[in-house]
Amino acid sequence: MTQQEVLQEYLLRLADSDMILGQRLSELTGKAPAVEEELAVMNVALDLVGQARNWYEYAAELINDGRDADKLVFLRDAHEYRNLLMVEQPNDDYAVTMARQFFFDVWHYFTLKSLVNASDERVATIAAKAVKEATYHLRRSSEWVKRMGDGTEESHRRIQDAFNLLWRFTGELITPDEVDHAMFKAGIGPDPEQIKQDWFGMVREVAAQATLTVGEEDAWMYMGGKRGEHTEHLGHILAVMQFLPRAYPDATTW
Amino acid sequence: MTQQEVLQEYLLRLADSDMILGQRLSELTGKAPAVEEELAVMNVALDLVGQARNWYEYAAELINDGRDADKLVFLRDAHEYRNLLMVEQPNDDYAVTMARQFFFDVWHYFTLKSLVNASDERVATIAAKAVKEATYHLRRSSEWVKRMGDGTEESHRRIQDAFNLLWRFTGELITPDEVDHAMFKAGIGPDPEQIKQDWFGMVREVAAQATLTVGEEDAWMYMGGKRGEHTEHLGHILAVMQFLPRAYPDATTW
Amino acid sequence: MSPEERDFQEKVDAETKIEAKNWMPDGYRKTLIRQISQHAHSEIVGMLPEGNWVTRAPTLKRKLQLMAKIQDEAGHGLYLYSAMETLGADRDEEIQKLHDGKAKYSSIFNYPTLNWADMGAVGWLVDGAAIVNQVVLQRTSYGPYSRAMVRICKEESFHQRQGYQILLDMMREGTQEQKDMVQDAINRLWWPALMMFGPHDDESPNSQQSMVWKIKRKSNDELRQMFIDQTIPQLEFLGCTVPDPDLKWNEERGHYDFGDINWKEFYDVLKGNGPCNRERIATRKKAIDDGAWVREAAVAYAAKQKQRADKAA
Amino acid sequence: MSPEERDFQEKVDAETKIEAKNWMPDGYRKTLIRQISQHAHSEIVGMLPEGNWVTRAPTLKRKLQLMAKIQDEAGHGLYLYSAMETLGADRDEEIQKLHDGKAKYSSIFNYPTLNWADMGAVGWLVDGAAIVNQVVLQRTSYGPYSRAMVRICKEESFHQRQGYQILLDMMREGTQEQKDMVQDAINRLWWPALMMFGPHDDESPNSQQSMVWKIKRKSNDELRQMFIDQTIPQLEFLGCTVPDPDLKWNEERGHYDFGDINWKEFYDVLKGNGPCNRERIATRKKAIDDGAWVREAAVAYAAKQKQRADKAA
Repeated sequence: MTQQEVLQEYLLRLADSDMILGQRLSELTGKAPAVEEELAVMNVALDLVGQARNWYEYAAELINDGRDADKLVFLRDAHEYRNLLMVEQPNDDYAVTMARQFFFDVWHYFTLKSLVNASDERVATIAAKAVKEATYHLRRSSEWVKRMGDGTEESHRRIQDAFNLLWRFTGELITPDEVDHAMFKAGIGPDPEQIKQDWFGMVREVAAQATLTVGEEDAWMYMGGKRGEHTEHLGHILAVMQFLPRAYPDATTW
Repeated sequence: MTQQEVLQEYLLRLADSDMILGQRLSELTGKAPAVEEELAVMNVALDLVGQARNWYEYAAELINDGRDADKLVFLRDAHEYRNLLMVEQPNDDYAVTMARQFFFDVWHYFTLKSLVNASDERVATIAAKAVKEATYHLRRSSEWVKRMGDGTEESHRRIQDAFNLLWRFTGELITPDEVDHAMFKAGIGPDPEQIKQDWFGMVREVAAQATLTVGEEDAWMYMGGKRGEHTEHLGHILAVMQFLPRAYPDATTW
Repeated sequence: MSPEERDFQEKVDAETKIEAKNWMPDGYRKTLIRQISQHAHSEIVGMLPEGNWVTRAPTLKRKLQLMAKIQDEAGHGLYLYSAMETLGADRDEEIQKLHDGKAKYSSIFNYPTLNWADMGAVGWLVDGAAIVNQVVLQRTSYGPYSRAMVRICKEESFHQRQGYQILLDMMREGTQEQKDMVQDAINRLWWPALMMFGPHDDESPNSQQSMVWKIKRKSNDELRQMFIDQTIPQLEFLGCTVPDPDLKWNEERGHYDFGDINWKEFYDVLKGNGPCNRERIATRKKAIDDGAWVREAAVAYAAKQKQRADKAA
Repeated sequence: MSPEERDFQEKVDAETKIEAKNWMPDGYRKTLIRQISQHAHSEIVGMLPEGNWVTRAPTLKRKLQLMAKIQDEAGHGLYLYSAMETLGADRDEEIQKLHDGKAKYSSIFNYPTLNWADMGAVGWLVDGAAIVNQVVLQRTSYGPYSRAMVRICKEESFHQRQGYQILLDMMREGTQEQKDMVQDAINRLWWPALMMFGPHDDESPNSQQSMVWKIKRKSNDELRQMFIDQTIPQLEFLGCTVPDPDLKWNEERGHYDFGDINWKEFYDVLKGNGPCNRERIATRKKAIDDGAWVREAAVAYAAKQKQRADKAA
């Protein structure tokens, strides 16, 4: 891969992860546990899809094969998606929704914080705006993890179950592959070792405050999203999300 | 509408209703309440999709615009589908699955029984094969309605709730519109008045044996499927069902 | 009339806003609670027909717009529940009434959204009809409600323009299939939108008192006519039609004439016999029931945190 | 050796089938129950990865084929549970063990099905590997199991040919995207298919006794080699490759050589750490738990019917 191809790949990972998590959250419309949460969930979803659009637009410019941001979203099949497996997991109960959000937010926050200093100016600019949103997302999901963990017996059980259920998808967040290494070397991506430390530091701290236990660092981890090998969920997400552009290929405006 | 257009419309109603119910049942793969039911559910689904294919093939010949049976299934959007609203309702619990099947089977059985004598030979031939399958379907769903209705307290409550939930979709089965009337006049479709009597007769008889009450004949009814105005469910069914042919429009063979 | 009542009515007549701490007749309070809670419920239930398409929005731009609109609606729900609570009503109790089928919400949300153009038509027609009501309600006599309306109206107007733009873009630059979606959406939503203004004035027994109290400021039929008069030119600009053969400009009246509303359908839907009544309520009820443990956790955590803070202090 | 034991072993050695009513060693019974129940569980769990695509099958023909295949698998599950019950085991108890993670099923079903070509590759490779096992099991010493295998083998061969045909049609007449799906499916499923034959013979401690009892008739490594030898020519005919750089024909051995299996992955998946272990078991457990009231209703109804019949008589 050329340096630019690596960057394209990396941008798609950021974009696709934002997009798919935004999509999952939007499935909750009218189904959140309180009106305040309707507002908050949609707010986070909106931020994420907005960030996704920024990353897609930059990726589309680099890819430069005639596809715009919309085409990247609506006309790629599952194996072409590069999102983390974590974000495609179903909403399940609100503990799973929130644990998924929290694990992601910690990764997202530290990643964006580092990308603010990227040698690539466009990346730095997008990240600078995004990190403000991600800071709020992380504060919110951390608070909820603590409320659930240190709330009632039932909420403690549920959020602990959710942590256990999703733990196997955390490895992918902090295990670098050749793209991550290359992006770090290029002065764009974060230091993988630092991300890992920061991620564990924050997760363990919040979990401790929430009276929750976290899984082992060397537990078996399910990975593959970053190279396009997903869980069975993604295909179903895309079937819904992409229906209109695929069903009406001649439509150029909506 | 010409006589042939009426027939096309009528064939699509039969085909689409079979197809969508078959699709709903196939969603239950690996999720039925017993291994015997896995077998039975898939058996019914297979019969229905097989019947749908026969109706689609005949419809495609008449429509004669280059679309074959597959194109009719996989490239029409919701407003072009002509299935009964009943069959697109979600599986929900097994009582709803079975009540839906029973209400449909009674209609299906009497309709096919009449179509065996259609003046259109092709219709009569397809119906002759289908009615044998539908006879078994009806026997099975009637038995289950009785088992549930006259089984335990819980099963009685569930199947009664399912009857109440789905009652508003029964009106469409037995309320004729201009197509139904025209088909009867043409010597193809059943006598709408007779279908209504037979349907009520059978439903009331089985319900009585099952110790269940049925809704009022003049209750408010939700209709529209036969003219392409569906519930919100159908769009989601089609998004999944049609994904591959729409995502890979250049593929001519699968 | 008691002295308080007289004083109250004089204030209302003088267009002085009634505030939460002011004395008010019981009937006024009850009517307002009913009306504001219905309005709040409508914002929340109204998210569901949009939720049906937010996962299928066809472009990033449209998806972001729809998400923002849904977020605004949740916000409106919150303001309105707050305005209602200034009257001493309890949010949870009022929501319980909704789930028990005892409280109403706008019947329009009992109709399904069946194609993407519905997202445009809902914005244009449904938000449009709501605005006609709400613009007048900005001058309603109860202060907190009036102020909530000012804020809500601004956002609703934005939604309405956005909805209209969706339709306009499809009519101007869309394929035939897209144009058909637009017409189909209008065909399905036109009459239900007209029903949003409620029954004819002579069938609307509580309206008279509400007018005196200036909770209501124009009659159902007046508002409906205003809506039609402002909407038909927009319809013509789209190049679409409404499913009403009797609709035509009446030079003499200076208004559009229009056909009879199917009041049987109106009352059917009101009684629960609309296409989606069951599903809408079931979805809302499930959300709140399934979310009980989440809300309880938040309360328990807050209590623990307070206890800890108290101990530390 | 007791006289019964000697008698039993003589029968086995003489290729006389053991029947349910015959005396048999406890270990033989237990081994068979474990093996047949695992086989039955595999048929049922194996429906799930196919269920993931049956709703998305791209043509009527392929949908009908896949539905028929799933139906057959439910049927195989039933025969096998019945064969197992002839040994005195209880179906519900064995299923409970599956849901508690105490009973195994074929690990291959813990891998996800990620594109349509997986429906071909599962048929060709997974059913293909199963058949290699099962053809030998037709001669297994326990009569009911042996007879079930005869029936099952016929249908499995049909599924295998159908699966291969799916891949062949896509490779011959498909677009580049479809061809890529086929190769991708093979890349993902090849090694897991080889793992279906179990650990190396020297790591398979129970195999020895099973061979003596003729429950097993060939060793894991022998079966795996048979499978590879018959599959590679088919692979070449497809025009595809397997993700094994060490794979090549060994003229001297008269067999294909192949690379090392990732045994860590094998044991990980066996321990529950496969991609879909949790989901598969959770889905099956939910089906049976949610269906409890249905099964209870059937029992209650049958009891009432019997009572009525008895009274009438």
